[in-house]
Amino acid sequence: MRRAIGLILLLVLVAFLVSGMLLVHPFGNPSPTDMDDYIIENAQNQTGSNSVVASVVFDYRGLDTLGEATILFTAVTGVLLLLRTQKRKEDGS
Amino acid sequence: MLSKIVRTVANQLILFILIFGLYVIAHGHLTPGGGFQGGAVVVSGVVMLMVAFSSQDFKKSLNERLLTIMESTGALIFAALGFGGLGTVFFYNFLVGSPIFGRIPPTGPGPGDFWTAGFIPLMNFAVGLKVIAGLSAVILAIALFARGEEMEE
Amino acid sequence: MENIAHNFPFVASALLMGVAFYIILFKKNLIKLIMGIGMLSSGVNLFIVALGYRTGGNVPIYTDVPEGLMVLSVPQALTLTSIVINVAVLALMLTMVIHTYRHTGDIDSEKSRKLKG
Amino acid sequence: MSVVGYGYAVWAPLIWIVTLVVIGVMVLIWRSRGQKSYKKGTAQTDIFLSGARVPPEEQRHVKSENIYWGFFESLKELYGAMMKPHTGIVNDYLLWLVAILAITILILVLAG
Amino acid sequence: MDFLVTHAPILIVALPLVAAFVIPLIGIGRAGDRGRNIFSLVILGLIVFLVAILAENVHAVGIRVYTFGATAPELALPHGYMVPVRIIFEVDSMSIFMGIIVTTVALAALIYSLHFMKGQTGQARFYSLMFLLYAAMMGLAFTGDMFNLFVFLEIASIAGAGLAAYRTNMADAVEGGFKYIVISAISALLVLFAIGILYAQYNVLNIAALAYYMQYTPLDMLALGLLAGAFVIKLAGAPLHMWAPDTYTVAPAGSTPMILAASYMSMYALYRVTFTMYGGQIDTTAIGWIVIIVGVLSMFIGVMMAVHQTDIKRMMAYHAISQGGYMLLGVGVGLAVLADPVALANYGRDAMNGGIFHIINHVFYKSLLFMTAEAIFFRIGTRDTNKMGGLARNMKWTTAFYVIGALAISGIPPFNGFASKLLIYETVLKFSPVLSVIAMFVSLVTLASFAKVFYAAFTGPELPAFREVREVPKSMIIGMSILAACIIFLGLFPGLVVDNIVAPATDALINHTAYVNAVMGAVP
Repeated sequence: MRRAIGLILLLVLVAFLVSGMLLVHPFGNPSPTDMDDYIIENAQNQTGSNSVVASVVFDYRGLDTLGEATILFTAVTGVLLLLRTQKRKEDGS
Repeated sequence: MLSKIVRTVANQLILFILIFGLYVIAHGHLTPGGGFQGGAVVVSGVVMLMVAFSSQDFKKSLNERLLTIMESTGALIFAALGFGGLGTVFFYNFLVGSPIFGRIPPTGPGPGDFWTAGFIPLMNFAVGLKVIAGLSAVILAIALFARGEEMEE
Repeated sequence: MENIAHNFPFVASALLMGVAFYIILFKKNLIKLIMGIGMLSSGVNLFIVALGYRTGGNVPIYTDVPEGLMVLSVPQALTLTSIVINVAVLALMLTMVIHTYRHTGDIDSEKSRKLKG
Repeated sequence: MSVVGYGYAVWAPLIWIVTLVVIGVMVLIWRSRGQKSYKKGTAQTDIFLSGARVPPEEQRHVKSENIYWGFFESLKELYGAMMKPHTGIVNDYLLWLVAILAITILILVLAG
Repeated sequence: MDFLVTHAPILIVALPLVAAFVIPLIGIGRAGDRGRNIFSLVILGLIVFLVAILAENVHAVGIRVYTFGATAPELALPHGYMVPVRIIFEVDSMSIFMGIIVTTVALAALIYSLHFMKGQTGQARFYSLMFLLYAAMMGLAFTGDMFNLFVFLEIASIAGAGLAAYRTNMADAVEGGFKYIVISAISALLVLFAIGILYAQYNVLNIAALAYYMQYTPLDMLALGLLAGAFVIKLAGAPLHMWAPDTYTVAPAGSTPMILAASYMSMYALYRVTFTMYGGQIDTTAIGWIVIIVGVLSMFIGVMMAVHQTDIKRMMAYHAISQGGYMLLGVGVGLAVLADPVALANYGRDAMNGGIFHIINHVFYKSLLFMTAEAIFFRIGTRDTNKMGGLARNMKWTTAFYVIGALAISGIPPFNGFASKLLIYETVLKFSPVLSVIAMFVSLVTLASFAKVFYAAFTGPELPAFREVREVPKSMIIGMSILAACIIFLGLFPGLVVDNIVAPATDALINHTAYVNAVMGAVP
């Protein structure tokens, strides 16, 4: 029962997704591309980096990269918090 | 603790893996790659050693304190480079035109110049340090916990 | 019909998301659930990185690249970010599954459940 | 300043506080005019339930699940129906998410 | 001072991040604990000051735009282009409203945690995650970029899950954290997919630019549906609310209010998307009715489940869902009538005032109630109300705070819950009387369930097991009293708050052209 209802709803959702994907611009010629054209033109003389992707990652969208590094830091902190030793070594307070 | 062959090969390979990872980190502003990718390469080497040898051996060399300090340092360097631009705006690329990494390459395709791109190479190094420390800490912690023993705090 | 031929990568990523949703909905094993989430993020990443492709475009890196059109660079940056985010999330999930197994001796999402109602 | 009024209703907390103070004063006055001949510690203070002494306090305390017993008893069907979806299984939560996504997109597409 | 006013938006987000990076470096042990506590309090005090001056500045000059990496903070568009390339922080009255809520709750939660965490293991990482969660919420409130919003959403999810699963020695804690992270990861991936769809059409990621170029094609409908579903499950609206009791129940007290505030940050994201990004172009009646239906379902199911509970924190978590329904109802009415100005001026705007005013009220008193529940757990070690009784004899302060919170959440005058519920009743009565009656019935059942817990836990004879239960330590009382003072202030001077904080936020949501022009209007 649950399985049948779930399959029907899932098929509806996937049908929506696929039909939406058919409406996206044809694969290979995106339009419009104003922001990316600006970046590809000016990345070299604005950031001095030959790699446009690196200039996007670290300069144009630097805050996203800071957030990304923060997410990694958060996950590591969470993992080490969950896998911590339950007893305190010094002064069992 | 795998067989002697595996350990010997791992001992030889780790050097090349480290060098390749550091190369990817260092040339992030010229070639595909960067801090995250290079850090992942280095961590794959660490995982290889962890598989070849036993993870208890790592507890002596890499303890949690050291990895935490490394990771926080990388994150702080990254944030500090962002704060460096506060003279104008946060994340302003203040190193372009300065003697360190300050050159501007000629527009259009061409051979890369290492001393370019302002703070991007430094950020790559900071992120690489952070990724190496963080992922190694995660993998080591999970491996040790799965063996029923915790990292020493 | 030719739409499908044109947009095949997008359709493929949507179908991959559908498969991932099937796994997420109908597999009670928590490890399989996490695999489904990984597949879901792979579908999204494929979609985003396929958005930026231009026919005959070069890699957007000026080092020794032939003259000509370049593919869009922002989708690649977004994909890099979302891949790292996904790695972080999966690490945390696996840690919690380890703990769940330690406590309940089971990784079935129904048998290892304590909170309900 | 302390009044919210949007033409439908006015909400002035200070008036409420004044009212509460006045009520409290009235209660105190009423209480002061009570029975004087009441003495603690004598048999006047014993409580009887239809002639029998009440049990000690620990047994008199009603547990939390017994409160509103009649309410839950009368709404048994509703609660049976409402408890059924609340299986603590994470897959079911995501099934609900997929259902709501499909319905929402359907409504939006139909509404145009 | 000028420097601070100029760079306040990023400093408010970046300082907690730096604090979270530094805290693990501060040593372990007693001295380390003390140093860490002092450091955390100093940083948070500094941030409170920054939020205050930023709020004053926004109230004075209107929307603040901060462009990262540009040569000047106001330079949103590159010269001669009509597309914003860089990440932009856009702070308007709604953002600063959420910022004030989150900052107050974070201050109270941190002070509460100082004694609550004493002697626990992993304190450094706990405080680090608290600061990360706070920074993520502030970034979520301030950002004007869709992908950046996704990044902050993920930070908030991961930090919240790590905090919720803190008590790893209990199986249910890990389960609650796992459910939270699964839900958050999938909803965040749906958000990312919607962002990709929007990017494919308009090739911009900025919210204002998207609102500027929006044409509401079928793809936009798909994206709106995905965003709405993802944000609704994150804000625990019925029937997607089921993760919330599991997570709120097991999270340690200092972090439960933060996770609650994080769910309301995703409610803010829903409002931002529906009002600002889509609101200008389309007839929002359909999405408005979806929000209203979700709100009414949340109110009814949440409160009916809450009366049934015997676990005190679980009961409060269901009440959080039910109160979230009030906000969705109030703002949904405004969203449904956003198209016709007459109804909007007649009752829609006031309904939104009520819904948005209810956010700040509810976050305050629900945080206070969660803290009192954890104070009981801290002393007697159980959350089961069947085992409680006569606690008022020994925990007088906790009892007083519980009474304040319970009266406020039940909408009893003269506490703040009534002020916002009155607005919602009156305005929704004009929109559709049935919904208003349902809202009043829900408020009644709320009072009943809190009276039940009050009778079962606090009154009654002194049970022998709890004869030597003591009052909770000072810092927990201080943390609770901050929120209690806020509640009483909001209850006594609601007009002040509505006129100065809430109404500007409502106007910022309604008037989406100002938000768009702040970025796109700067045509060279």
